[in-house]
Parts: sequence; structure tokens; C-alpha cells
Amino acid sequence: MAKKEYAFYPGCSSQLRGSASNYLTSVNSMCRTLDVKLTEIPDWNCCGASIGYAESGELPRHVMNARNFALAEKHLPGRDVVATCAACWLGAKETKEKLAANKTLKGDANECLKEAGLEYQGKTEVRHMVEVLIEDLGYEELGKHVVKPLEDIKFAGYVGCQTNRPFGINGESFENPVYLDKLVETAGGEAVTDYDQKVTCCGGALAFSEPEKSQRQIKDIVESAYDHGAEMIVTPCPLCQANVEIYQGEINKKYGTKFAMPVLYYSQLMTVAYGGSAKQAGLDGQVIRAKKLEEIAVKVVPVKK
Amino acid sequence: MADMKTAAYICRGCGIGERVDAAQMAKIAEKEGKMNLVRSHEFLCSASGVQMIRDDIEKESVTHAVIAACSRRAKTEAFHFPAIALSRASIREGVIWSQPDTPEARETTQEMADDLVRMACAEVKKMKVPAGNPDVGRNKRILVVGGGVSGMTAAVEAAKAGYEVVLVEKEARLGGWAAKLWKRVPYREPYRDPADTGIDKLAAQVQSDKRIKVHLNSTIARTGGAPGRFTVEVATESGAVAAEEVGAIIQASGFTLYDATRLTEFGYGRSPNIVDQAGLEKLAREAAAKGEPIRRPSDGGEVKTVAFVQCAGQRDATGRHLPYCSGFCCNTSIKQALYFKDANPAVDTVVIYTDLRTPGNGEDFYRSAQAKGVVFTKGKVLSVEPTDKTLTVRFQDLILNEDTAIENVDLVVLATGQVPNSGVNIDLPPEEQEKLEVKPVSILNLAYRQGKDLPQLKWGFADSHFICFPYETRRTGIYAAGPVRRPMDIAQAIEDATGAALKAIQAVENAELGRAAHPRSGDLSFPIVRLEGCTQCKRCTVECPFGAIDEDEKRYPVFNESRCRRCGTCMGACPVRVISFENYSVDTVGSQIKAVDVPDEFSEKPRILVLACENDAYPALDMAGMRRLTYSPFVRVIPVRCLGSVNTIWITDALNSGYDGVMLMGCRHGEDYQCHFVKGSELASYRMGNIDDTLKQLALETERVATYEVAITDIERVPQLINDYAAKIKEIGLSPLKGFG
Amino acid sequence: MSEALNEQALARYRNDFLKEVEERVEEGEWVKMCMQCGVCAGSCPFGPHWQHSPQKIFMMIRAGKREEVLTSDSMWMCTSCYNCVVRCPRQLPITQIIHGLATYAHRLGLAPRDQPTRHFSRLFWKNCTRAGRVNELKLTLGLYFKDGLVSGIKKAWALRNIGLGMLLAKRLNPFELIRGHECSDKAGIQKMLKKAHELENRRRGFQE
Amino acid sequence: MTQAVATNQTILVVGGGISGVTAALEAAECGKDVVLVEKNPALGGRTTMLYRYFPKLCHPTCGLEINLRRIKANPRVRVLTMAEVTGIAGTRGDYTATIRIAPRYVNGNCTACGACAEAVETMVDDPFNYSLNRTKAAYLPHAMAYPLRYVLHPSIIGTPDAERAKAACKYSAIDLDMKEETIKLKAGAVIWATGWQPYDAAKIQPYGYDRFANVITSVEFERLADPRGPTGGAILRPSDGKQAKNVAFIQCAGSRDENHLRHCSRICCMASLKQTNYVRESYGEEAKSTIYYIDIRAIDRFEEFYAKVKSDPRVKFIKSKVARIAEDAKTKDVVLHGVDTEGYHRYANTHDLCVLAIGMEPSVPAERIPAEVIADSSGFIEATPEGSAIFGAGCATNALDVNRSVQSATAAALRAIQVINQVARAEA
Repeated sequence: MAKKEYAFYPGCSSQLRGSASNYLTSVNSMCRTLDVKLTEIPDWNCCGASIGYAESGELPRHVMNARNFALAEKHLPGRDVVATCAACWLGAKETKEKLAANKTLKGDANECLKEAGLEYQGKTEVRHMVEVLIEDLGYEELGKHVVKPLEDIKFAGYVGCQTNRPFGINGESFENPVYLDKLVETAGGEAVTDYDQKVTCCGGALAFSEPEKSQRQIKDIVESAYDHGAEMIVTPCPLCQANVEIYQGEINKKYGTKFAMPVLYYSQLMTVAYGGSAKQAGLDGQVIRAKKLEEIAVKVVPVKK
Repeated sequence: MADMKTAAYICRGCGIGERVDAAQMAKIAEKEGKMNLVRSHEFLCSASGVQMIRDDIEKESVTHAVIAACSRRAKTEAFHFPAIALSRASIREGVIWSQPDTPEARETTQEMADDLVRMACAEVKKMKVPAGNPDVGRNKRILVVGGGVSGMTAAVEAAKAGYEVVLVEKEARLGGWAAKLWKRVPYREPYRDPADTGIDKLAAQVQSDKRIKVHLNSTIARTGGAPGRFTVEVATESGAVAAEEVGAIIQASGFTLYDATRLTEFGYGRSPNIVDQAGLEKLAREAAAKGEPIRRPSDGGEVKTVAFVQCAGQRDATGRHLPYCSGFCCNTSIKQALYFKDANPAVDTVVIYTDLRTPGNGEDFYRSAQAKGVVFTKGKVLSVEPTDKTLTVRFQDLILNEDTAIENVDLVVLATGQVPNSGVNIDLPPEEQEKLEVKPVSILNLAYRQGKDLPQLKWGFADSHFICFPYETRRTGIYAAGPVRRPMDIAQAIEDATGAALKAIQAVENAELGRAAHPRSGDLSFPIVRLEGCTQCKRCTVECPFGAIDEDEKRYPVFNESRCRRCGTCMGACPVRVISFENYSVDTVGSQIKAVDVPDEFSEKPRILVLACENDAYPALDMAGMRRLTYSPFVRVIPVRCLGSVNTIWITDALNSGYDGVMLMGCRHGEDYQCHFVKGSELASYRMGNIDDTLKQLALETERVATYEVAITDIERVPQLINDYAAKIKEIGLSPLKGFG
Repeated sequence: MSEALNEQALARYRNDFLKEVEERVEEGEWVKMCMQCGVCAGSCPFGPHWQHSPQKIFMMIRAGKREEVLTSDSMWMCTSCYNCVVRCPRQLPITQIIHGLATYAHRLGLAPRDQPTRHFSRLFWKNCTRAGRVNELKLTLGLYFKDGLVSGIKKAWALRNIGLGMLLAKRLNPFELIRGHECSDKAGIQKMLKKAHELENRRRGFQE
Repeated sequence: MTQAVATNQTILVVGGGISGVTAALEAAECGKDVVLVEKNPALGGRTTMLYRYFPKLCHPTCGLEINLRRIKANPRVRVLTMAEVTGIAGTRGDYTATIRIAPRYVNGNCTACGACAEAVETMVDDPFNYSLNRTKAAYLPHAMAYPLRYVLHPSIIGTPDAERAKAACKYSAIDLDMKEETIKLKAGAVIWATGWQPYDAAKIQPYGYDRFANVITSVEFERLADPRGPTGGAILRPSDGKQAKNVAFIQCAGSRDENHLRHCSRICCMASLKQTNYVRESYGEEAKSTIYYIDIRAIDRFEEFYAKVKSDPRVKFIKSKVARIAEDAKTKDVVLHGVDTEGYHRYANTHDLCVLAIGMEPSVPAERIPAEVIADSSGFIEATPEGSAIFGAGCATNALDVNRSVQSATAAALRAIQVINQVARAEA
């Protein structure tokens, strides 16, 4: 009997060999250590993301999210839905809020779901994996499992947008959230607490359509991490991770910079700190290798009694 | 006086005993001060010390006492002996705390202490415990001029407190402006919808209250007397005149909307479809009466679009219109826009403003109007042009940064401002009065020497100049309330009128007991004049800042004690010195000046007299002492009620008796004056301007008399002023008049 | 079809653009609540690229500048960072309104023709609704090849390092071209969405 | 003092700021008995912490001196300091208030000679300067404190410092055994005048009050400009004590904001306009003030003051709600980011110091008042329920300037007197 059980909504990017597959890998390893059981929502679908708006309109977008809730309510009743992707979490949370506030919209949504033989009740909560960690387990519990503190690595906690706004993590500020720093410290790493690009937008989906503009954002984000002496960036968001990591080469070309800043997920840090292997932490999934972290991952530590 | 028994009490506490020779001070009190009783105590403000004084008052029947201890501003509870004449010598703050604790300074410090004892003894012997004004007015009825919201509120609130009220309204019915409104701005949660004016209810309350007597169609023909005994002639249209006796007056004469015909750029008068806010209220009431929507005045056509022009003829920098903001108009336009929106959401309503001013919960009303679809556009209206049926409003959109226009506007509402109904501007010289195209009609017709109406502060508003004391008009017992005082809305007018009612009640209560009103609240002393010595020069009647003094047919001054604020400006003005207060007179100060021991010309020790306003300069000096800031030991400080009370004889006496210089410290005057008696410090500086001749006659340097503006916060500056002046005196040398005095 | 839609809208709302937005744009009823403080304009990461800032767009809507607003490129600059939403003193859902306006402009065919974000947005929606899940490879390629084969190859070549990096990192799956991730109940999803679009059109008063 | 005798013809005034003091005096000068309860060790409230008043730029202590003299001269007003009303039982015309009085550790013997302050060594935050500096743990609250009596900071009780203070006092004025006491007081009517407090600036996260040294509030700026303040009146910025010549003022810091205070705080526009004068006073032609605003609310006659400031070439107005503040890591200058909405101009302006024109909230929100009142959505007292005699006054009722607070307090005094007179008539 696992300590905690959730209905898991991995989201498109986290699928096998998806752009955030390393996120999924590390989350699974981390949760194994923490005895958190994630049961994938059967046949879950894309959240539509914020970028789908041109064609989606309002109701279709909500219906996409409502379907996932409906599936969870049907197959995994009583369990909170947990999302690892910021966009999935935001989309689902917004839908839940809107349908709760607007009876007509809820009615419409259910009329649509009927077409797929489903019904949305609105009983289920949606949570971000970070909420599970700090609210359901707590930093203390998270700390207990650390066997390989990530000593002398400086991390810049890059929270980005959609895990932070408009909902954010309870009790955290929109302008200066500190939970990533706390997670880093819990994992025994050093957090760059005065990192001033914490919540700067990476351009999000516009990284594809407006590369120049987005890469200017990303440049600031990475540059400031270097300025503050960070060796790695850690983030809770797949899109942030991808944008900030993979465009560094492009930026170097454009601006003559020499960026090679590893960008990781908090879950990868936790996995390594929990004694997981580089593979279990999905470190092989880094486009820019996180060498120092890999070194710790291979280190053998005496097993605690 | 046979029954005078004097005593001096010298405290040795707070280091006085260590710093100066208390025994010597005691001896001086006895020998020079001629005190019948002299005691010294190591801790005078202690229970035992205070008990000692009490016993002397009871058993030894001491009537006049000197307390040589701390400042008159300290330990007031301990040294509270209302039954006797009391003079306090500030040995602590005024001497040991403001002088360096060094062997070299010991001698001059002692001299200071000794002099302060001499001065206190001299003063107290000239003082009397004020007996209070013998012929006080006891009438406690309250006259309210104006039957609008402010007036009716004042009446009702005063009546609720148990006072009788006479209310005079010039119109045939009560209600004033508020009665002309269809609805009022909300004043309670949720601040969403226009509210009922409640004016009929209020009027009914006034009419049904047996304590309130109402005169309609009436004006004030004459107001004579003083607080507690005003006699008022109420003239009705019919010509009949009713006499009313009242104790205090509230002037709630309200406002008139700024004349929109002057706003040619907005086309007022060129189309019936351009109205001011009052015009719109009229339309709204008429429409409501018919149960119809508001229609286009020109042809009764349907109103589809309404534009509201904010700050019409207000906040005007050109000098052509009102320079101020009337405060109420933004909320009023919002309310009026909702007249349309609430009736029919399809009507377009646009409010064109530069700064939208909806303070407090007005913000909710603003939000409510937005939610209901009122459009707010930040812009400057350039013109309103009548077309055949409708109007075109041209304006500069300040957000979109373009000149643009709204066409086919059915109705334009101009938010014009409030012009106070404050009567005659008595400060305007006669020739200026002549120039006015419209001769203002007096509201109160005061039979006062200084003019018919309340003095105005600015732009006709009869407001107080004081931020901390908003009800301080310059006519004791007469209070302005509502928009005549300051531009304001109904909610504030109600609050204001209630406050004014309290002040009126307070005025009649004070008058009955012969007590002064603010700022010398409770003071029982009052000016006493020896008419036999009076030369009818009229200075006192002209200069009294509060118009307390009239003139009889023989041009002798007639003092109205309960109008008086006890500043002593009359005393300072009087060239023959026939005006005095029982506890504050030419003598009480003059004798202190003379009591000081002025060293001879060889001593190298100048003496500088400081006459300091007790309201600001003296506390500043006091606090300088508390901060142990030192200043020249050659100064001798005498607090005065106001520089206005300073009689030039004090200056000449001082110079004649060998003082080397005189410093006058008073409050700031001119625009933004700080003088609590309005004109005191201004008059003083004017009088001192004339003293130069006197100095020349005495063959003295003009520097020997200097006037300073001192604020209560000048704690660091005052010692500096003194030291600089002492240096100046050293530079020009000691007075040649020493030894002649 | 979109032209017809536009004609119909013009006819229906005459020149009351504010009303049109309130009825037809997601969260449009909030536009009137703006008090022109400008905090949104200053909070936008792509702010400098907005020809008209959100608060200005709201003012233009009130001023009836329909054409200017709907053909504007500005709405397409929104990165969905929600800075404006959390800072707005009137709590307007600005991000949703801006998306809503873009959607509407797109529906009416007034949005700038080859606005890249507009293109990517439709591509994404098509991609993720086809099988219920995103096919990242097709999505990316679709973007590159939007202007035809040649420019597509150029772009792909220019960004080859990225693709390669992702490939090596096993975060990009070439086989997705043939067969990507899919939901099993594709049909249900299609039906469901068809219904959703019908209902939405009815509610917003579009008839096609 | 604590055994104040009171009857149901007594008026209880809660709060000794300018509103409470005014209400108490106006009532007493009508011949009523008043007990004035203040939670701080001295009367005067927030106005004493202001450098100057708008629009006259005069000094608050000037009026305070007059009011204190009125109190000293009027035996009908009895003052309880360091006292808080914790309960009000009973009904109109017959209330019993429970008052908790904190120990001052200094009794009536105190002559304010200052020997204790010289003796103690411990320094504590100076509340009079919003803790911008520190003061001796035995202190006189301020130059014009009434009662004119020192206070011992509770933190030193039981330490040698307290003993030192005691030993230094010749007049056995220091009583270290003083305990908190609770008294009950009768009253016929209550005037609630607990005033306002600045909104917690740290909650306005985009402005980084909690992160950037050179972002301060308008109330703190008053202390900087005041000669009695922590810098002796020099406008120096906190980070490095450098002269702050280029100052930004951000209006509606907390006010008019659904995320913070829903209401408009009314005074902040005038306060900032006034404060540009401080900068001008200190730095003359080198002074540079910039006011970032939504609407300038210089209501009624204040418009003239606005016009005057506007005509000063050294003061700039930008119609914009600042989006966020960043700090220059090296210089610690503040960089304000936003858009001037008049014509849409983007800016990133660097300033030495940024002053947040902080909003007003009731210092005791209605729900914490131990009696039933009708409140608005911000917790200000809106009205008195039918049949009650608990009347709001001053900033407990609304965001008001000094002038309006005094009006409000004067009105409240009459409402209380109406009740007292009814009681008197009934008992006569």
C-alpha cells in the first residue's frame, strides 16, 4: 500500500521519447523513492495548451480538459489528478474553475462529453507534482530520503510562468517564488536565491513562431544565471526546460555568447539526491550534459543503516 | 491689595539644586521679590511638594504663587492650582538645560536663574485670577441660515442634542440643491446604484421637530450682538420682520452652480440639448414623474447617446473660469450616466475626463458604472457643436493620442462647479467692491464694525485656514457649514453640518460661562478697557482679527467679550495702553522687563529681551532645552499670548532700561500664515516696522530690535538665532542707554 | 465562409464594436472594466513588439476601432505568461481576452494572413485534436514547411543541431512521422469536439 | 490615573490620534466628561509622525501643541495611555468597557529628566521612526510626548539594564513591578477613533519593498524628511546613505486595486505632491521628482497645490501604473518598468529612491472592534446600527485627510453628546 496515490496526467511532451521524456523518467524514479503511486489516466488527451487558441475557442478547449477529469473520475475515483506539465496543470485547473463558476458552460461541456460517453462531475482536484511534493509530503519528508546531497553545485531556480501564474503554488509570490530554491536546498544543493530571472517568460510556445523574440528572453534567463554564479538551471516546466536548454546553441551563434548551461527538472535533482542512477534521473536526456550531477550520480555511497 | 498673599516655591530637583544656588534664588524672592512666603523643596512636583503648596493655599491663604522649577509646559497636573494667580519660572528648561554645565558658565547661569525668579515675582504681583465676564449672554438657541441638506442636518442634529433651533430659508420650501436632485450618489455599501436623496424625510423631520422653528421665504436683515446674545432680524418676502434671539449661528448658505453660459466653447445656450448637471437632474425628475425615459429637450426625441463633460469651467488655468475642483462632479456624472443605463442599457453614455476623482468607496461606484456599460474616456473636450437635431462633441483622446469626435450625441451634460453663496467679501477694498458687475447680497448682515459677512478665505469660500481646526471662522460663535465653506458633496456636507452644530453648541455653552473659544479655550480673562483714557483712535476696533470690538456713536470701542479670543491684539495696538487682561497686561509683562537686573556698561554682559509667542516659539525654546541645546546666557525670555499683543511700550521700556537688544519671535504671516490668531504676527511685524523711528530718536541702531518667524519645529534653529543675535549685539556693542533707565 | 461571418457581424453590430466583443469574444464582457492604468502594457515580456498594448486595445474597442483591432498583429504577441492577469488592479482576465480577440479575428479572417503564431496555433490545434495527443515531430516539421518545401528544408537545416541534439537525447522520435502517440478513442474525441464547436457557435451567435 | 471614575454620562473615546483627541476635546469643551484611551505611550497618533501637512506645508506639532494645552487645561478629559479597549458590553447610554493597560514601568513621579535613558545601554527599534533607527530602551516617545513621561521597553525588564534605569532615577519613578492590569469603565457613548495604518507594502510584490533597500513607503519618507527623523532631515537612501535627488513616487500603492485595497485612499496623491516639495527643499535645482499615477486626485481646493507642483520643471508626471521595479545589482538604483498610457510610451526609468504612496487601511478593521458597527468592504466603520451609541470618527470611518478627520471627529462628538444629554434628561 503506497503512501500516496494519484491519477497521473503526464501530458504529451512527457511521453516516451517526447521532448520531456527525461522529465517523466525522473518523476517516476523520484516517486518510487517517495512511495508515491502514480496511475496514468487511461486514454488521457492533450490539454489543448494555451497556444491552441486560434482554432480551439473556449468550449472545445475546456472540453478537452473536462474529458481527462471525466476519465479520472470514472477510472480512478477519489484520487487527485497530478500533472507534471505546467501547461497541462494550468489548462485543467482553469477548466475546473470555469466550469465550477459557470453552470451553462458546465452543461455544454457535459453535452459534448456525452458524445464520447463520458460525464464531468467536477469532484476531482488537479495538482501539480510540485504541490504533491511540498504540500502532501513536505520538505522535511523530502529531505529524509536524501542519500547523496548535491554538494557544491549552484542551481538557479527558474520557475517561469505557467507553474507560477495565474494560479501559482499556494503561499508563493508571483514575483519571487522560493519553492524551487527550497527544493534545491532540500536536495543538498546551493540555491541562487537572488536569481532575478526566476519568473521571466521564456517565450513559451512562441519559441517556435517568434524565435528571435523568444531567444532574447532565453538569453536574459541564462545570462543572469551565469551572472549569479549558477552552474545549472532547475525548472518545473517542460516547455521552459526545452526552450532554455535547446536554443542556447542558436543564441551563441547569434550573440557570440558561450552558453552551455545545463537545464534540469527538480525531479532529476531529487532522483540523484535519492541515490538514483544517471539513467533513472534521465540525465542521458540532457542536450547539454549536467556533468557535475552525473558525477554525483555515479558516486557510490555507503548504504545508511 | 490687602488680601494678596504671595509665596515663592523653589525646586531643587532635576539637577537645579546642583547647577544653581537655590538658597540665593530664595533670598532674591524674599528680598527683591518681596514674597511673603518662600519655600524650597528637593522635588517640588512630588506628592509632598504639591501638598506643601496646597497647605499654604488653604492654611496660609496664599493667593499668588511663583513656582521656580520646570517649564510651564511640564508637570501641569501637579502644579494645577486654579484658585490662585500662578507664575512659573522655567529654571530647568530655560536655564540649567540650556546652559553648559561648566565652571565658567556657573556665574551667568546663576544670573539667569536669579532674573527668572525676579521676573516671576514681579509678574505674579500684577496678576489677578480672572473672575470671568460679568455680563454673559445666556441664550442657547441656535440660528441656522439655509435650509438645504447642510442647514437641515445642522438643525436636526442640534435639536437632537436638546437645543432649540431657528432655521431661516430664503426659498419657499426646504431642501436647497438636494431637493432639485432626482437621486443622490450612494453613501452605503454596495455603492452600486444611485440612492434616494432622503430629502423629504429630512425636511419632514425638521418641520415636525418642535424644537426647530422654520422661517421660509426669509433672509437675515440684521445680526447684532455676540455669542450667547445675538439679536437677529429675519425679513420675510412680505416685508414683515421677525426678531429672534439666539446664542450661536451656523451659516449653511450653500452654493450656486457656475454660470454655464460663460462656457461658450461648450455651446451652452446654443442648444437646449446642452445642459449642466442641474439641468439634467431637472430632466430626470420630470421624466420620472411622467414614468418616461429622459427625452431630448429640443424635440422630445429618443436619447441614444449622452456625453458628460467633466471639469467644465473648473480646474481652469486661464483665469477665465474656476481654478479649483469641486470634488463632487465626477461621482455626480457617474450617477447621472446611470440614470440612463439603469433605465435602458442600450443608451450609450460617455464620461470624458482628465482625472477621474472618486475617492474612498467612490471607486466602487466607478466600477459599478463601468460594469453597467458607462464608457470612460480620458480626454480634453475641445468643443460641443449643435447640428440639426443632435450634437457633435470634439475632444482630444489622451490615451489614443488623437483628436476625435463623437457624432449624433443627443444630450451633453456639463459638469460645472460650485460657487459659494458667501455674501460680501469684506476684505475687498470699497473701490474694488464698486467694480463688481454683480453686487453680492449679504447673507448675515452683521452689524459688526468690520463688515457684514464672514471673512472669506479664498475664491469666496468661508473656510478655516487651519488644517487641524477646520471650524475656526474669524467670527466667534458663527460657523460656516457645507459648500459655502468648501466645495463638497452631500455626504461630506452632512458630516460637516453635524460638526458645525457641535461648535455652535460649544459656543453657547462657553458664552454662558464667559469662557474663551479656541485657541485659548476655557480662558476666563477678557479685555478690560479704561475708557476715560481712550483717544478713540480706533486701532483696536480695526485690528481685532475677530471683529470683536464695535464702536459706539462717540466712536469709543465697545468690547463684545464673548466674541473675543483673548489674543491681546487690541492691547498691543493701544497707543495709550488702556486695554488689559486681569492676568495679562502691559504691566504683567512690563514689570518683568523692569525686574531684570541689567548689568552696567562695564560688565561686558549684555541683556537681550526675547518676547516669544507661547504657541510656537516658546515651545520650540522649551524643547531646545529638553534637547540640551545651549544658547546665550544673556537672553531673558518672556512668553506672550501672541506677537499681536506686544505693545511697543515694552520695547521702548526695555531699551530705556538698558537692554542691548530685543528679539520678537512669532509665527509665520502672509500667505499660509501660521498665526493662531490670524493677524497677530502680521500686525506685530508691521508695528515693528514703525519702531525704527523710535530707535533713531533714542540714537540706537535699528538692529537692536529684530523680528523673527519661528515655527514650533525650529528646535535647533531657535538657539542658533539667539546666538547669532547675541554675536550681532557684541559686534555693535552694548547699549549706550545703560544706567539711565 | 469567414468573409460571410464578418459581413454578418458588421450587419448585426453596426458600429457597436464593444457590444460585439462582449458577446462574441471569450471574456469580452470584461473589456469595459479597464481603467487604463497600463500595468498590463508594462508587464508583457513581448511588450515592445505590441503595436497596441492590451489596455490600449481595450480603449480602441470602446472607441469602435474594429478594423484596426481585429487586423492587428498585437494579440498574436501574447506568450501566455499571465503577468498582466496577476497584476491587473481590476482583475481582468487579460490573457484570455487577448486570446479571445485573436481567435475572433482568426474566425472572421481578419487576422494578419501569415502571422507565424496564428499559423502555429492552428497547426497545434489540428495536430493535438487529430489523435488527441500532440505529434511533436509533425508539429515542428509542419511549422518549417508552412511556406513550402524549399524554405522548409532551409529552416530545418538551420536548426538541424537542435533536432540532432534532441534526437541524440532520445527526446525526438523519427518514427513519429509514421506512427505517433494517439488516444484510443479518437472517434469519441472528434465527435465531442464537433459538438463543442457547434455549441460554441450557437452561443456566440455565429451561423455558418 | 487608572482608577478613572466614569458614569453612564461619560464619553469613552478610543484612540488618541488627532481624531480621538479632537473628539475628546470638543466634547469636554461642551462640558462633558471624557475618558480618552490610547494604546501608545503618548497622544498624537500618526500626524505626529508627519513632517509637514499639505497643502500649507505647516507642521503637525503646531496644532498638537494647542490641543495638548487644551487637554492640560481641561480637567474633564482624562487620558489613559498604553491602554486598549478589549471589550464593550451593555447598551446605548449604559456601556461597560474593558480596558487592558500595559505596564509602562514608569510612574507619575517621572520628571522627564532623562537620567534613566542615560543609564540604560540596550537599544530598541524606534517606533516613532517606523523602526528606521534605534533608540534607548528607556525613552521619551517624542519631543512633544504627552504625558511627558518616559517609557521602559518591556524587553529590558528583568535585565540589569532595568536595574540601572531604576538606580539612575532619583525620584523613584521607575517601578519594575508594574503589571498589566485590566479595568472596567462605564460610558454612555463610545467614539471609536483608532485611525489607520499603512497597507503592508511587502504584499505589493512587483515593487519589491521586501527585496530592494531603496523602495520605501510614503510614511517612511516623511520620517526621512523630518529633522527629528533617523537622518536628521536629510533625504538619504537606505542602501548606501547616498543623497536621493532623483525620487520616484508610485501612486495607488495598494489602493484602487482588487488584489489589495479596493478603495481609493484619497490622501496619497496630495501626500506625494507634498513630498516632491521635500525633495525640492533639500536639493533645489538638482532635485528631480517623478510621479507615476492613474488619476491625480487633488480634490477641491487642493487643485491649486497640484497646479503649483505641476508648474515646477523639476517634477514630472507619468500616467502609468508601474508594472514592476528592478534593482540595479551594482548601484542599488531602482529601475521602474512600465508604459506611459498617454500616447503609449514604454519606459525603464532609473531613480535613486522609490517612494510607494502607500494606501490606508483601518488599524482596527471593523470585525476586530469589540462592538457591533456597520462596516464597508474595507473594514472602515460606515455607520452606527440603530439604537447603538458607538460612533466612528476619523480614519476609522474612511480614508480621510487631517482636515476631514477633524470634521468627522467633531461630528462624532455631537452624536455622543446627543446620547449623553438624553441619559442626563432621563436621570434628571
